[in-house]
Amino acid sequence: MRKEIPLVIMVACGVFMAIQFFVPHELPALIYQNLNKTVQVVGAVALVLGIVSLLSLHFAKINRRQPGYGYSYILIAFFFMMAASGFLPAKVNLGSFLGTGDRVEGSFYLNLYNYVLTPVQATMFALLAFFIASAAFRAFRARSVIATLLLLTAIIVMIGRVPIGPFVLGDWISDLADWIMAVPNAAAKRAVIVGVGLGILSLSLKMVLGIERAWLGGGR
Amino acid sequence: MSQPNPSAPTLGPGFWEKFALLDRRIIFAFIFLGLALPLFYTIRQPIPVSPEGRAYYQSIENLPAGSKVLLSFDYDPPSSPELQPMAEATFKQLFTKNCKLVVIGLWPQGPQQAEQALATALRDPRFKDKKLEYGVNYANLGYMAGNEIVIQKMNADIISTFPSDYKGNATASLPIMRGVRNYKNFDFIINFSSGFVGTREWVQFCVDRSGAKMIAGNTAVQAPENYPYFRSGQLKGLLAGMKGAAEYETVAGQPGKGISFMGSQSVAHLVVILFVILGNIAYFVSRRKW
Amino acid sequence: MPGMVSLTLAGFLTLGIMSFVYKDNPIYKFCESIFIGVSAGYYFVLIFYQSLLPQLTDKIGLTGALTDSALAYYRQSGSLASVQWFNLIAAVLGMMMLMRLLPKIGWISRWPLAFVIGSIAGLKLIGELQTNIMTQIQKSILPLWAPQYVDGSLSLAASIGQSLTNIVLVGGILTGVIYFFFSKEHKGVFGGAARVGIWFLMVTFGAAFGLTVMSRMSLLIARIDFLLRDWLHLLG
Amino acid sequence: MRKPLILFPLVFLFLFVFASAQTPPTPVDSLQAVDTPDDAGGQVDLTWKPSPDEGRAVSPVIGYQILAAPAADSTFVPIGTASAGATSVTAKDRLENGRPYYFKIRAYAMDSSYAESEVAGPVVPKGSWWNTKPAYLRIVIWMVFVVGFILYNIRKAGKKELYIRPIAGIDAIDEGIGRATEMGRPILFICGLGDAAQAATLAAFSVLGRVAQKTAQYQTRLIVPCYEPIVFTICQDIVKGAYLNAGRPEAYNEKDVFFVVYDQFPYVAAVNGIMLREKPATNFYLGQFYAESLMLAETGFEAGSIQIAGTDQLIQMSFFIVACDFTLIGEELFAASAYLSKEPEQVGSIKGQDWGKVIFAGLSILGVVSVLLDENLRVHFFGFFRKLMLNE
Repeated sequence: MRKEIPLVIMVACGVFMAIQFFVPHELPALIYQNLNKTVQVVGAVALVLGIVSLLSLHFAKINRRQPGYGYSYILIAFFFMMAASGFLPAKVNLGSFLGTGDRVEGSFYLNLYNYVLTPVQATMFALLAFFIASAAFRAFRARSVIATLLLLTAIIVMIGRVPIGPFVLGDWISDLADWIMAVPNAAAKRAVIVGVGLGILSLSLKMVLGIERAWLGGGR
Repeated sequence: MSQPNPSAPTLGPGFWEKFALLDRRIIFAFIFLGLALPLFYTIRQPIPVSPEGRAYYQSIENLPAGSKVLLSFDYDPPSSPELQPMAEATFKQLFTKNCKLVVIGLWPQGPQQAEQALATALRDPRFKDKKLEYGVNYANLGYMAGNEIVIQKMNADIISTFPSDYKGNATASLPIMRGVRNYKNFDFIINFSSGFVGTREWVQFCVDRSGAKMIAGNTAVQAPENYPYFRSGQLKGLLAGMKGAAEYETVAGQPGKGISFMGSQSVAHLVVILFVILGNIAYFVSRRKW
Repeated sequence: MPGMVSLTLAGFLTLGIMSFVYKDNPIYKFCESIFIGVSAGYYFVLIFYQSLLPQLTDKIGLTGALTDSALAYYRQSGSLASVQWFNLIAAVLGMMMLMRLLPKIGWISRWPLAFVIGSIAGLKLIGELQTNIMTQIQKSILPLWAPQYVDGSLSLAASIGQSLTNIVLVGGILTGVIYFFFSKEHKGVFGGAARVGIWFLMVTFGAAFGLTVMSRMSLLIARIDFLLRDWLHLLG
Repeated sequence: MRKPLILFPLVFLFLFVFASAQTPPTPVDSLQAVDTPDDAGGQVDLTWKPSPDEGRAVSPVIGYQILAAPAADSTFVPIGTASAGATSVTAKDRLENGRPYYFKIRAYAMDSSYAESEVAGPVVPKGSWWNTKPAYLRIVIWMVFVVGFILYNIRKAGKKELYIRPIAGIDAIDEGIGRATEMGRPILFICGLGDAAQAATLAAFSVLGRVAQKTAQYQTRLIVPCYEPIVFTICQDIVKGAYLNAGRPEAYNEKDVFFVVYDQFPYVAAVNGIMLREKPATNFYLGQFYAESLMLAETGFEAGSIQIAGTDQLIQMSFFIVACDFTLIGEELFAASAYLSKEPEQVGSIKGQDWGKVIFAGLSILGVVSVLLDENLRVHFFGFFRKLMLNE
């Protein structure tokens, strides 16, 4: 019964949601609007579970003195500091250095976000510039027809986009880059989209019919 | 792939074999230098201005002085390297033309980006004497959740869509909002966007339905999607990524970050292409030995 | 936060994260731990105020003084309106999810999961058909001979150009779709078409890669600019 | 005080002259009201013949006001407007389902004189239970076709062995697990950054189930760091279930399927760290990926792992193709779950998808040919199909 009931719930919800698309009546519309709310609540609770998992993992690391457990202290400390900063009452003032309570501009909570999270996020994202170069160097070798096509289009589009490309080679290079983007690129994109669309359709169908039940854990 | 031969000291097959398996940190170092060094020098490279970039500048330039302009900031900090320079330059051009600016955001962090760009633009010495005043010359109405629904709602009534501004004032009390009801009361609309919700939705739900005139600034990855709108006239101008910002600065005759960053871009692209070419030489030289 | 301190902090964190591309090192590990801890805390607070509090406890009436909360409404009218029923269902499903923390009845958490997954699968079923399949067919129906008129008279060059473009587009779409055929062996003419299809795919992937390079370089330029200009004042 | 005295007669004269010139327009004719079809209720469609005075030279009709009342003899209140030239409007404000309403239309002239039409009604607005618009009908037709094919093939599947072409990325999955077992190093499995309802994530789940079953048998460590909270709980269930099925529940380590953080770049930072410290032999990246795809794949390469990726995000496919050893492109990811399970129903569904492609290609070709004939020879032979199948 532990697997049958969820399956029944899922099939019922799936069939209902598929059919409600064709029903303009307000009752299905109401249910549809409220679905989002439910997803949000379930997701929020799941996040609490997730954070319990994260913390217990790091507490376990500390307990077992696993290598690198010192960093777990830092992680846990910063988690609690950030969480606590979000629950500070509005009237608290930690001074001009740390900021105020509450979650408004200039609060400790948003200061941590703006001065710790934002720069690190931007830097992580920026590391991609390094990785994109090393990946290009390693993979763009003319080993086969396929690899050569990949290499050539990537290079043409790259040169076509920077000012120095047309400056050295002439305008044709950026025209060619634009043509590649507009024609062969668009064609294959559509083929991928159709394939993905059919894949999703068939997967959704299998879900709604209860054939695909991997998410329930452990097959049948 | 064969193992590199450690005993080969000089140029030759041994060198190329080693090169084919180059430590990626050497590439990283070249990329870093390729991006950083050009910042110290002004690299003089002609920046070819695309028709859509020129049109972007011209359509602002053609606005009558004192026009009312709506700007929507639909991006967040990760995209700011591409969009912030164009936003700053756009603000400057608009203030030079004495336009009245109303800013909104359909991304939660959009209004914050707008505040930063505004602050940079207002620091410009040219606007010192103009006494630009919040609520009169410009206003920031903040973020509103709802994506394209917000765009549609604004077509009916902007003040009820944004009841209060970014600072918590009642929108209706701002002098700049006097007589503003919907898109018809704006002479021009500018959108900076890095994805959904963004330029496409603005064209579909604002331009197509209200006939407003609009230009847009996009990230380089997103821009190709929106070129068709420029060709069909639904967009009056379009800037694409950092290159777009550089084009804009070129037309406007105001070199800024966009142009100076383009030097780094060109060098870094050349570095990548050079490494790919060398990698292929290495591949073919070392393969011949097999 | 005063400017200097926040700048130094941001500068230090930027360098710490960047050091990762050299190799994994204690400074990176330190920054990584701060990063994860702060982010987890941030999202915990965010979800608490955005979802848990308003959608769960407020709507039931345990916290807050909402007039449309289930408890308040029930006290007033002795019954519940449909919206409140939905709130209660959401709350109950949320509670079931929380049961995971108790090993004995953790299995009940599959009910809310089934609810969420099933509903969205049902929605997708129709959505995909409409947006990804029907629309794509429409876009693929192109005239293979596309006469172009310049000032009212037929321009042969432009017509051939446009026609070729359309032929390449249609050909690319069809061969691409053939590549994704799974239940037929790729050999003979069919295999040849599939091969052309994968060429088209590779062109697309190459183009996507090349197009992204500039965006990614922009990000790093901005960070370097921050380090050199805003933090270290090495640039004018 | 003198001015008003002079003005007063003037104003009076003005009003007198112009008021007498006010000529109410002819009202609109044959007003009809019906409940709006295919809606959620609360709407009524009104149609009428416009006032002939819309085009008259002196003070033409400039607009219409829609009035509604619960009974023919009670007071009518304005509920909407329509501009001159309109002959229909959908009244949606202040109408409740299940109550009768009466309507009339007031035609306003330039000089603000007006004339009211005859009363139409009663109409009871109500919601419909089925949408009969052509666009919806087409979707139903499509559903019947595509879903029919998939279902037909699923049913037929049990009867005979179906051929499925080899897909390199899928064959590599078993090799990857074998490699990890031989090397005695763990396997890293990442379900992407999508939520549990994304199809790509669902496809990743079923591959995860297969992988977990194998790792349970071979006693290889399986690390699953998760990004989305709901995905995390499902991954726990899947891996735990797989170990149970393999008869080795004691080998399941709860701490190896864990939640990291619900934020893109901190998540990448953590996973990159895990890769360099645990040195997994094989990395799986299946599901939805965004900018992090290349960061993960490049770090995984540096750690010396074999990497198998699959996503339905087009741009990220290009990064995976460049940086990973095997990549499942788009639909191949969805085929993977069916292919691995070998269950006849699942394999049949792949065949059904292929039929979907046949329909797609067939209709596209028919469409292209019809356009060609239509524009050059003026032969229309596909018009009917196009109307039937496509929303234009």
